[in-house]
Amino acid sequence: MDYTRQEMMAIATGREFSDGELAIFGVGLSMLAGFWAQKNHAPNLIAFTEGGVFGSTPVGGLPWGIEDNRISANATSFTNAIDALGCLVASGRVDNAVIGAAQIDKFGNVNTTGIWSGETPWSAGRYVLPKVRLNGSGGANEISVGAKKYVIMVTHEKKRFADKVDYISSPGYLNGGNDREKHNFVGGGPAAIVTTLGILRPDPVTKEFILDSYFPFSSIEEIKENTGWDLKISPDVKVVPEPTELELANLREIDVTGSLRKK
Amino acid sequence: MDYTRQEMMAIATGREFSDGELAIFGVGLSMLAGFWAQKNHAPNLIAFTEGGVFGSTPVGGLPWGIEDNRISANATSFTNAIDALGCLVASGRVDNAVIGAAQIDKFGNVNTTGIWSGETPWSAGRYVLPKVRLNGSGGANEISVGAKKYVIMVTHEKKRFADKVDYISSPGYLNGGNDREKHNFVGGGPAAIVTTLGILRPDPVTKEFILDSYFPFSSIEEIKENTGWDLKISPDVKVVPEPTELELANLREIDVTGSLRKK
Amino acid sequence: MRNKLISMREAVAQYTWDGMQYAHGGALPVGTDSIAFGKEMLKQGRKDLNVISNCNTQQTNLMAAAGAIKRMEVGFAGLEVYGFANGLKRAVETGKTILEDYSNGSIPLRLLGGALNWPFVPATINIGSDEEWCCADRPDEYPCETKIPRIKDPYTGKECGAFSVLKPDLAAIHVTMADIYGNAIMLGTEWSRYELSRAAKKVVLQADFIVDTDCMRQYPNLVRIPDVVVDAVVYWPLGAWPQCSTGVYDSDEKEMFAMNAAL
Amino acid sequence: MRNKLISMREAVAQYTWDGMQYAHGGALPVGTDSIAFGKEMLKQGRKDLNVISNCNTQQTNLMAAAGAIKRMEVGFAGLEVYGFANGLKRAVETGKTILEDYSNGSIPLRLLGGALNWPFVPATINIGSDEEWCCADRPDEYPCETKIPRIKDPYTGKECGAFSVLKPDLAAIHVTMADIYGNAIMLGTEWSRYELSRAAKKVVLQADFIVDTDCMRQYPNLVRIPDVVVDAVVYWPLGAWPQCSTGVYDSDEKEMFAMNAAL
Repeated sequence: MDYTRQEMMAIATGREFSDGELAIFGVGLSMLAGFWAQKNHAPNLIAFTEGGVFGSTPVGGLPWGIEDNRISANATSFTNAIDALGCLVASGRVDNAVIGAAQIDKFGNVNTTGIWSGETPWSAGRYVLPKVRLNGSGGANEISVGAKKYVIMVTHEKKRFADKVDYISSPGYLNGGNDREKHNFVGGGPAAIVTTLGILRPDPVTKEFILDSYFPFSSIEEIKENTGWDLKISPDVKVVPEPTELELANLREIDVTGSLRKK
Repeated sequence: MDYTRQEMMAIATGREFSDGELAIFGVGLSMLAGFWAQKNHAPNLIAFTEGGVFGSTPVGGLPWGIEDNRISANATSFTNAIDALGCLVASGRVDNAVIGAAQIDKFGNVNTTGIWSGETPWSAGRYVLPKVRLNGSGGANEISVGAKKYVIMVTHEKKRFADKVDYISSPGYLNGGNDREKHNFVGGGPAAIVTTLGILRPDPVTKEFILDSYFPFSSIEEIKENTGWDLKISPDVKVVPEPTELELANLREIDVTGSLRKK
Repeated sequence: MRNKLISMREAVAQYTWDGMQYAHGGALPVGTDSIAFGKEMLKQGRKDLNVISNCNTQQTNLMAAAGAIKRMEVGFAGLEVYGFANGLKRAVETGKTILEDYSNGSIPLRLLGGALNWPFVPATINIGSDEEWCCADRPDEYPCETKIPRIKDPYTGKECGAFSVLKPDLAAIHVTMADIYGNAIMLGTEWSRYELSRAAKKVVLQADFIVDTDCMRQYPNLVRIPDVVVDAVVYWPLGAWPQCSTGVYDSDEKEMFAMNAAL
Repeated sequence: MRNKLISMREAVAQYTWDGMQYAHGGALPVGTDSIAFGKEMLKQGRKDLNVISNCNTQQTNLMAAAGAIKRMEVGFAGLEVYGFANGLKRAVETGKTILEDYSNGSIPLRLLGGALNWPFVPATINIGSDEEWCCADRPDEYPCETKIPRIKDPYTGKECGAFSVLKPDLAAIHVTMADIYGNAIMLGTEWSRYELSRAAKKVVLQADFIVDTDCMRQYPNLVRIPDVVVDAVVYWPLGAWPQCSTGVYDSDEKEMFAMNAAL
């Protein structure tokens, strides 16, 4: 079948969502995955944006931002950031969500703030400027702290899958095990890392992410090569089922501008 | 001139308000006093209610509540309790206000919660039920804590002017002097007690309320007799100017139902 | 999205039980409140209720008179210009109902704290007065250290209070109009209904009008209660009677007095 | 009530100064923001700005590129699907702008805390990650104990954080429509503009449309910014360009990319 790696990633992410869940999506790939799930297998998946835009589906193409007219035109309710990110997300009400990552470590800690290239901002005992400044947390910190579970979407490259992230923008399992408990986070932590090559899931005890399954076009070797730590492989590692014709047709109806079909 | 004690009290209260002030009024007498000030001498007095009703003037008679259609019909904005009582009142933004009292002491502490008839709820070392349960604080606690200054309106009777109130619902100067500072209140405390007989104001240092002036139909003796503590008299105590014809005419236009004219 | 429109009888049977923590909304004592819902609760014999009430209304006045309220937390216990709430007043004076006093500004902040799943809410109000020192739940302790405990502001070292947060089992909220999914518009002051709709574990709306979802899409900014926080919708025209529903009907003066006189 | 309509030039001359704490509003990076106001600030040569930005937008991207921002507190620093904000990114990487990271949910809560004049805001988010431990203002301290200090919840004994509150010198807020007194309607997500309008010491509105106050009286529930919190109103059609003003114009894709490419 003819599909792109981006399409496989979006579908694999969307499969993580179940009917009836309350979910929050960001813009771009994450929103496509979410609206695909709603169309494909979860008609009662309820989604809103961190701006407090409720009841809408995108019209006229993928929104450039989660507040623009493409996502606002047919909303049933507009509220605000404290409502969406505070009362619904940080409070622990949201069932599922998607966040992105520029860098990620084996405990699912996410960096979207800056790249210090091996150094950390403070490691030298003195602050150093970031080599590359990124976008910061946005609403991902609230999701990582509050959502019952969430998916991290990230391009599978060695530089992104770091032994230790330069900066923790959104906490995963921190140092692993029960380390989240120290901070009384209400949310359950990341349930999956969906990459361009496969799916990682946390060990139930250590919370270290291990390879759960890989995409038909990938392999265990390719994934290990592109991971910056010694990735463990699940004893029952499997191949992710490739998109069905219906899944793909549904995705392409959502992705009207074909943004995921660029190879 | 023919005017009632209630009218004198309303006018004396209204005279405490200046043009350009941001003010909050309750229902009833307090609202009449406020809207009278706006009509009479303070056209830019800006008033809102604790429900967050902005920009309105009563239509069809005195409102039964600060949220009913008589005060809501011509509003420019409706918000909420946190906005009105939190962001505007407790925050310290409001210049002036009026609250009522069932019982008051010489430091301007107000009881609107209950009457224990000399006992306090806890004085016997055991809780006792109130003889008379009253309405509680409402929004007066926020005003007493946050408003830059405020006026307390109260019927001048000995049982109401107590040496010590049974319950402090809205703190005045507590035990006097700088006692408010212990609680970091942002507001300045009560500026005047306007009664059915005259006006009391706090000593600038001790914060004990003393007789500042009395109404033309009253006297120092009558006021002292009706006060439950040994009321001090200001060295320059004076008679409150009686309502002018214009003041009275303006008040009667506001008090369309004549509620203040019942003797 | 599920059709949530059910009958009043069903809503009360399904969402209420004896001894529950019940909150009603509730725009001030004379305003829009879920009076019809409360009457049905009494018809179905609910008792031992633990009521969260920003303000008393005729609903809680009736419930208290009927002996159904064991305990109630309140900001204001009266009926504004309609006077004292006779039913509630007598229940408190005879010890049948324990009344825990806060103020009109602190109850909504405690609901906001519940909505945000905060551990506590900073208190700059209610402290320094008997709302802090006198605790109906622990009446023999005075001053009570546990009702609004003191905490230190880490920035200045100064003290403030810490309110406990509110997460009622159920909020029955009166709204002007709702659709069958639970999107709702409140005309007039929201008072604390917005916060309440996010703080409560379950939410039932009682609406004067049921409208099509397309109406909600016309003014999404008016839809301050989105369907995602609502469990059930009941159609009950004039449901706030004898109180007012802002923009629709005013309070019924004759019935307000007659009802209170009978309680 | 005073006519507050003034020219853009006058507004910037009167309400801004070098080194001030300036906040812009600001519905997410692509949405409605007071871009025109920011451009006029640059025209008048404002510099050394301390900016409070829930999210970066093209306004702060331009200001940073022009070297006018000394320090900025932010929840998100990008331009959503339009990518990284080049001007801001380079200013941070070269050390010209100090960027203090929070998240999209914590900035509005800190504004709410400022609006309520709280000493601090309880933090259940941003803790346990480098938003807590890494402080741009004190970069050599790690972990930083003073950016989000820990406090103990008096109810459970567990720890949470304490955010500092925000009270910017000025908020320049884009609204869809305003009257000459400052009553304003925002269509689309409010994001944190409601909280910002109460937290800032001075508020200037930039409106796409000026309407009569009678329009405000038609839907007072839409008027979430009442005149009492507003100091000046500027009429500037298309003032959010090249970003969108929800319900009026969408973001200008070509200009968004071109502008960012030029910065």
